[in-house]
Amino acid sequence: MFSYIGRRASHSILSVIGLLTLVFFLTRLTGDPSALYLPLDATAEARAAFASLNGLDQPVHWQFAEYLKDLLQLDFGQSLRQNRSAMEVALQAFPETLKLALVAITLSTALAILVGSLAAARAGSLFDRIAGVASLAGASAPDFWVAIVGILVFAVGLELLPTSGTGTWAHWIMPIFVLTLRPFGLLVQVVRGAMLSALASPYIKTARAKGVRRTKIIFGHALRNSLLPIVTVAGDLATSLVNGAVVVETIFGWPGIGKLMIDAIIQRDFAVVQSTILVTATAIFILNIAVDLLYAFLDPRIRY
Amino acid sequence: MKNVGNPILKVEGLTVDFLSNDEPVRAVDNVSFHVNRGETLVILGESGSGKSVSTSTVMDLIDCPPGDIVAGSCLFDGTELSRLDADARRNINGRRIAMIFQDPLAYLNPVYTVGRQIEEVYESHGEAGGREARARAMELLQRVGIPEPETRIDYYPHQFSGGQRQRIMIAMAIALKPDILIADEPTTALDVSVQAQILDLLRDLQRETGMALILITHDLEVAASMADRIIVMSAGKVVETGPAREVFSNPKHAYTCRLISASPDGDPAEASNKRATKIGSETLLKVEHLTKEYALSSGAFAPKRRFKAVDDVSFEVRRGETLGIVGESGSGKSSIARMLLRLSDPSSGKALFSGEDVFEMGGKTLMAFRRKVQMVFQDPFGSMNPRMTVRSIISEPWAIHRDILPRHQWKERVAELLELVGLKPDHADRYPHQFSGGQRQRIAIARALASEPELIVCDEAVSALDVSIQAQVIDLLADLRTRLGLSYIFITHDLPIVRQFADRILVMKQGKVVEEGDTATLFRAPRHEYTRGLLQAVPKPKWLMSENEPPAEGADVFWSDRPRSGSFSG
Amino acid sequence: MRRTGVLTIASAILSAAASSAMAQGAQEIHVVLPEQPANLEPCGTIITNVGQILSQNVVEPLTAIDPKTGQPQPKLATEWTQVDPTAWHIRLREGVKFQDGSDFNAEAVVFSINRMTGGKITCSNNAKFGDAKLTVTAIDDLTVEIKSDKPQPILPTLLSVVMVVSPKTAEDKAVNDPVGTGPFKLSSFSPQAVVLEAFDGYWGNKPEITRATYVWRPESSIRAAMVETGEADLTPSIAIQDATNPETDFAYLNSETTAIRIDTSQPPLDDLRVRKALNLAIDWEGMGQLFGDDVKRASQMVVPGINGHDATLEPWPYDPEQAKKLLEEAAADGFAIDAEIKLIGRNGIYPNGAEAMEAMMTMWQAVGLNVKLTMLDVADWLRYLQKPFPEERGANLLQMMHDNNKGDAAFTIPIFYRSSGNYSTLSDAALDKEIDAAMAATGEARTQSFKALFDKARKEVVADIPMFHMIGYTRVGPRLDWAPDITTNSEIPLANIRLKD
Amino acid sequence: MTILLPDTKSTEEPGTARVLHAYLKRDRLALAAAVFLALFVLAAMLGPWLVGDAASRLGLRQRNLAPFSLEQSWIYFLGADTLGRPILARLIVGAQNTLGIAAAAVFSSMLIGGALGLVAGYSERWYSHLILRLADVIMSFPSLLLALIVLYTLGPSITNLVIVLAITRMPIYLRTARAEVLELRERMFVSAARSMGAKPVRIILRHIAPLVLPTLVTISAIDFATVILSESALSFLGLGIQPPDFTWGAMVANGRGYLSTAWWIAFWPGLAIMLTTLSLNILSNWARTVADPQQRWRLQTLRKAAR
Repeated sequence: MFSYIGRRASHSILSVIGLLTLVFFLTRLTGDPSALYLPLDATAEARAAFASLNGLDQPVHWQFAEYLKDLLQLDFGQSLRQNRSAMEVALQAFPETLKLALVAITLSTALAILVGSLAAARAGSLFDRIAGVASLAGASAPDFWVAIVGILVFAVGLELLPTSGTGTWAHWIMPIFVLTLRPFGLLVQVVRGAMLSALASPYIKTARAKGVRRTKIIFGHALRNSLLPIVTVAGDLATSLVNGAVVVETIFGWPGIGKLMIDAIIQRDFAVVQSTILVTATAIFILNIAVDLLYAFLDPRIRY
Repeated sequence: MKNVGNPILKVEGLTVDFLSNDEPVRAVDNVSFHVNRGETLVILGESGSGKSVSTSTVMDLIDCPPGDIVAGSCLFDGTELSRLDADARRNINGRRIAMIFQDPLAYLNPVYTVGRQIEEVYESHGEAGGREARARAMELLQRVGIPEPETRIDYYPHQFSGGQRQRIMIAMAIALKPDILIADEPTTALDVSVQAQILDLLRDLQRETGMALILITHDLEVAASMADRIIVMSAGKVVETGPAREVFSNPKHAYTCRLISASPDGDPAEASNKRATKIGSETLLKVEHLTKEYALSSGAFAPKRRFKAVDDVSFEVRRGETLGIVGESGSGKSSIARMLLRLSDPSSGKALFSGEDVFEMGGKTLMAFRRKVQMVFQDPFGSMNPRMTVRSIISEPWAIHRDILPRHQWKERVAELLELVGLKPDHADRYPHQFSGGQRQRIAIARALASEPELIVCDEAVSALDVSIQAQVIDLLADLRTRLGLSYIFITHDLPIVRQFADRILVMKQGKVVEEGDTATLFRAPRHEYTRGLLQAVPKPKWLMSENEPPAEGADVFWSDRPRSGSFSG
Repeated sequence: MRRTGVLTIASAILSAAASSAMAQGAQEIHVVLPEQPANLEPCGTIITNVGQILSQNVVEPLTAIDPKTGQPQPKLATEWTQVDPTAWHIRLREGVKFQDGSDFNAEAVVFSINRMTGGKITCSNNAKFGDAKLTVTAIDDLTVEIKSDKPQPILPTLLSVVMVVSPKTAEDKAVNDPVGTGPFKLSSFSPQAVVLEAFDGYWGNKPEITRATYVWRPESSIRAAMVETGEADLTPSIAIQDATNPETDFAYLNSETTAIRIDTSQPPLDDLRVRKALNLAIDWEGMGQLFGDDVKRASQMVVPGINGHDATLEPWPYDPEQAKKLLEEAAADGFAIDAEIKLIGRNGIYPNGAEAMEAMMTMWQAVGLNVKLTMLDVADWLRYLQKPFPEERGANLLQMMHDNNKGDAAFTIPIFYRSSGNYSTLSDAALDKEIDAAMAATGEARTQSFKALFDKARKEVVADIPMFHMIGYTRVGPRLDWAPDITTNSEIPLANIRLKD
Repeated sequence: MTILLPDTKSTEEPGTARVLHAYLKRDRLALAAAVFLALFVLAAMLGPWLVGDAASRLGLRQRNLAPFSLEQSWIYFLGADTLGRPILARLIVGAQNTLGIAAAAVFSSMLIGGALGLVAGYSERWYSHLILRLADVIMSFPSLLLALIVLYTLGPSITNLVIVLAITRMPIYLRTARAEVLELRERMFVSAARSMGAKPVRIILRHIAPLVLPTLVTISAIDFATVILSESALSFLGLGIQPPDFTWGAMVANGRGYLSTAWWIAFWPGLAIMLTTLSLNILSNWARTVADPQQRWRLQTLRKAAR
């Protein structure tokens, strides 16, 4: 178990190093930030001063060496835009995203398990069909479209919810709804499929032969065995949520890491791009290990 | 004790269809049978005969649709089952009728401890819960012979051996002392010696509880050793029924006759053997001190243990000879085959093929060797790519070894080979799944022959086939040996089959060769205790055993010679 | 189906929560901006979202530009005199205190200007001074002398970008906690919001508003909705399609002028007839639909009110026949008018910017020009805007927007038309000389010279395609008594906002 | 095969067109989905011929024309966009880019990801580890950053958008293919081929790849939907397809500002995206049912025997 975690960790660290290297060099292909940080009418000297102030006048490999050196001292660089440590910026935004991601993935998984199991238990029924189409329809709409329509309907039209922002629990409802739609739609399919194949498994025959009640067969036996594929897909979906729900964060003004990253990318705030990627990649790596441990917990046959 | 009172279960005119786009498939056609308390009814039939479907109908395990119960009644203890509602039928399951299945690993829920799964029987029927259920589960485990039940109760199914898992299934089934126990091929996946133990356990439990036992099997010996009465099914119909002894000694229906005569040793073995007539003196393959070691890691900090799957094995195969390698699962026999075919590397040892060490070969020599040695695998379906036509399967050796046959002759040669193994040339454009098991194995043999080999390694090549098919495939192999001068290494766990076919036999146990000798001698006078045990584990007919007496050793010459018919190796 | 489900549950519970979220204190206002201010460095107030929060609220400049005349007015400076062509004396306001308690005096001004020009921090405002070298000295407690290396006739105008900060501000580091002399002091700055609170020791009139919260949402429709629902009181720069309510939505001419720059150095654009044809081929009235009814057709790169704007200059008409004729003539003279011309647009440059480019591309294609649109990301687009231009750029037209809110055409003409200008594709020595002369002139001569230059640019040079003087739309909640004007794009002085009762 | 299904060979083989057609007819939803998709694909192919240059014809005086007005020609039935171009025509022409980009991206990510997955699964050499790490890196590499890098360095074009989308989706195929190969390479027919002397390349291409392919194709149907949606999200952020090229996603993104005043601009393309992705999902569900012998009966006309 420990050796497994150790091995996974070393793989992940390799991947993160590779990722950071790639990000470092590729972002520097996207142009000179000085054009963006100085007014259009700034003089050439001002630009040169800006470049040397921020170390952008050095050759790229030299900048990379500097970056690595600083990294070893846990110095992740300064944000060009925000006048403060890039890591501080990233770490301030990350919890906001994490909160959203956790609630969204928990909610969508829980709902999907409920709806998907019932649909599988009554495969072919009207409920099954409606649940299938409705959940897929939710998953098939562009999220920004749903978000804006949601605001226009619920906040402007009906005045039930605040349009956007953070603060009260009412502010959570629409972002969570939008974030939940797609994972929910996909997970309902996964749950239904896994449940159908679990319900056709030999051990279900055994349970029936034992005289186990139907609800217990569905939720105790079939669902319990379906959890593995569900966890796999939910884990993948959680990964993409942790990476930042850019669209939702942008529209609802949620100060998360996805919005931060896209701003940093567009503004060529390299240190922030690197720091956000470091934070999210680490989170994803921890998440992946957690999913693996969850596997072992859910299926006694899996041992690392 | 036998045939007392009214039948506890009476099935009349049961007809079950499986629906699909075309005409419904009739799985069970007008089947009637009954079973009395304390009696053992055996339903005998080959795969696809509908023998499981009829009992599953009794247990309400058929999903409708796609199942469709067309007609028939199931009278259980005076109650018509089809009139009961779902909950009432659920209540009968497990409490009054219980069932165990062929493959306990698949039929036990992998994510729950066995204790919990046994306790569930009590809980589902409101009999006991919590501590009490656990205590009773522990008692049951003890009763069915699981060692250390206090600790093993918290183990998961995958942590038990095949035999133990079947014992656990049995424990679950007898938890509420049912009136009927339905056992669906309960020993098919097990080794001979384990099979004997499980059958003994079932007999003992039946004696203790007085339950009726319905045993479903395709295995003649198992049927004979358990049955009071027997019904024989074929293609969904009951073709013969009667007291066991009568059916066996005097089969009336053509199907039953065929079934009994098809078993590999239906006639006295020595007379009908299919052994080689001419064995050359030239040594084709000489294996010396072959050893295969695996390192087992049992935990992060535990030292690595080493495990010898094959331990210092030496033998020879002469040109034209058939060498049988016999052993139970885990004896290392398949590891030898894999190493000889260079599918895995040996830890040490040599294998000289025509004087050259197989394990040292590389490049061209290895390619030449691969041509000369071919393998026929246990599962003819698994060993063929389902996406390839028979033609491309058989011609694959020519695609790999470009010098065997020019491409324009492939078609013709495939047709020849198909005819050689008893199939039609126009089968070449079909896919493997369109053939029956026996036909598939013929295709596999045709593929093996395509590269004009000198030695064919058959790894449990007929074990997955029905009895009647086994004999045909063995006949084919023997015929090919005579016609093409082949040599075989024939690996099996099934003694009677090698007895017919092999010239010499190697008995293996836990990676070691325990006995070696020519076939007739080995069967007549087995020297090693293990070999004797194997021979004796073959079940004896029930009517030759006295009550309360464990099966006698070598009780009857005819039946002790009578082999077990087809079975799966574990 | 799902939505109605949510609706019924929500309607039962949420109305209370929603209304409480909208409840606001009487003296408190909420402003929603289009973009998050990256930082609150007072030296970056020319950046729209920084200026809209800080300028005139937290920090104050030495002078302020009158939006109507374009002339500098006293703010922290009360008087100024030019003692010689390169030196000015500035008299400072008395009795002003910084929000941290320090005194406002000559030292503070010296500190602020040095901090701005020192080069130790990235200071956007400094760019307005170009490459001028300033030396600032305190003459007495309330007088400073500003010397420059070359004549600075409009120094008082330039002083409107000098934000005076407390001398306790870090000199070598950009800050996010500005301390100035304004009527409001910074209370908090988080990724969600900026909060300003009234500063009791303010030197001027006490503002009615005591607290202002700034949040940001990029979607214009959502910002408009926030004001509509009462979640916010004010939002600048909403899209024209969201300005649907005449009660709350104010249109105002902002200082932005949109145009297309023609790369005069690349054939076939080096031919005057082709450049004229480009101007004539556009259905200007139809185009105007994209930007709203109040939009004003532009004939030059500065808006009325800027010193040098020529109100009599006619914009190009829509005359596709004439355009075709000019192109035929050019073709007859051997100009390859069918060569591909790249139209380079920028994502999000102004509302409906991409649509405008698509429309113009189609119209140019209709007169027979082979124009192909490429929309670029800002940084990529900048490579084409600024010198040095990319080597292999080929014939190109560049979408641009110019914002001169500093009152004088000097901030426009040299960069566009002088051969040394950063955006200029021209190299005409005679024109350069004329521009230099205008830049050195003062008073009416200066105005007339600039007007002449704009006339020449429009009629003889045709290096660009002026499009429109843009209209800004601001939605102001019913609680507020305030109207936006041309300065709203750079500042929203809270002190000017009154609350209706 | 469980005990409940009789071990008889089905007399028909799924895969023949006739049987598939029958299965499709049984599932009305899947049939509707198939018809929709066929329509869209037809529109994409015949689009230019159908509507000519109407999709780019300006109509600045009928900007945001409301739908269902019969005063204009039929092409304006769904209304007009911000430049007065008929939305119907743009939907038809946009189908070409939308479906083309998604198909190209899905196909190339399936091809590359699948190939890398095959190698990573079959071989245990250093390069399979490298491939796995690469997949890790791509998975945590923000697709927006990638989009921006490609936009900046390679310029905006449809091909480059396809590259971005293909790279981001690749790890899915890589991981799935690898997982399948890990299982398949232990299968007996692979051992059989090895024992005959087949080289790894032959085993991978001839024996393993054909069995991995159906799984990848199933994933690709759902992925197709994902790609259309991520392409529209990129457009929302201004990093997607650039004018004058357009897709449905870009149409939604551009029309979003008009949702409260001219809802139809963003609604119709949004509906088109939704119907396409929904149809694909429904069809892939249907295909999974067809492929599953345990579930296939649900699509069959169950004819009962006479009693």
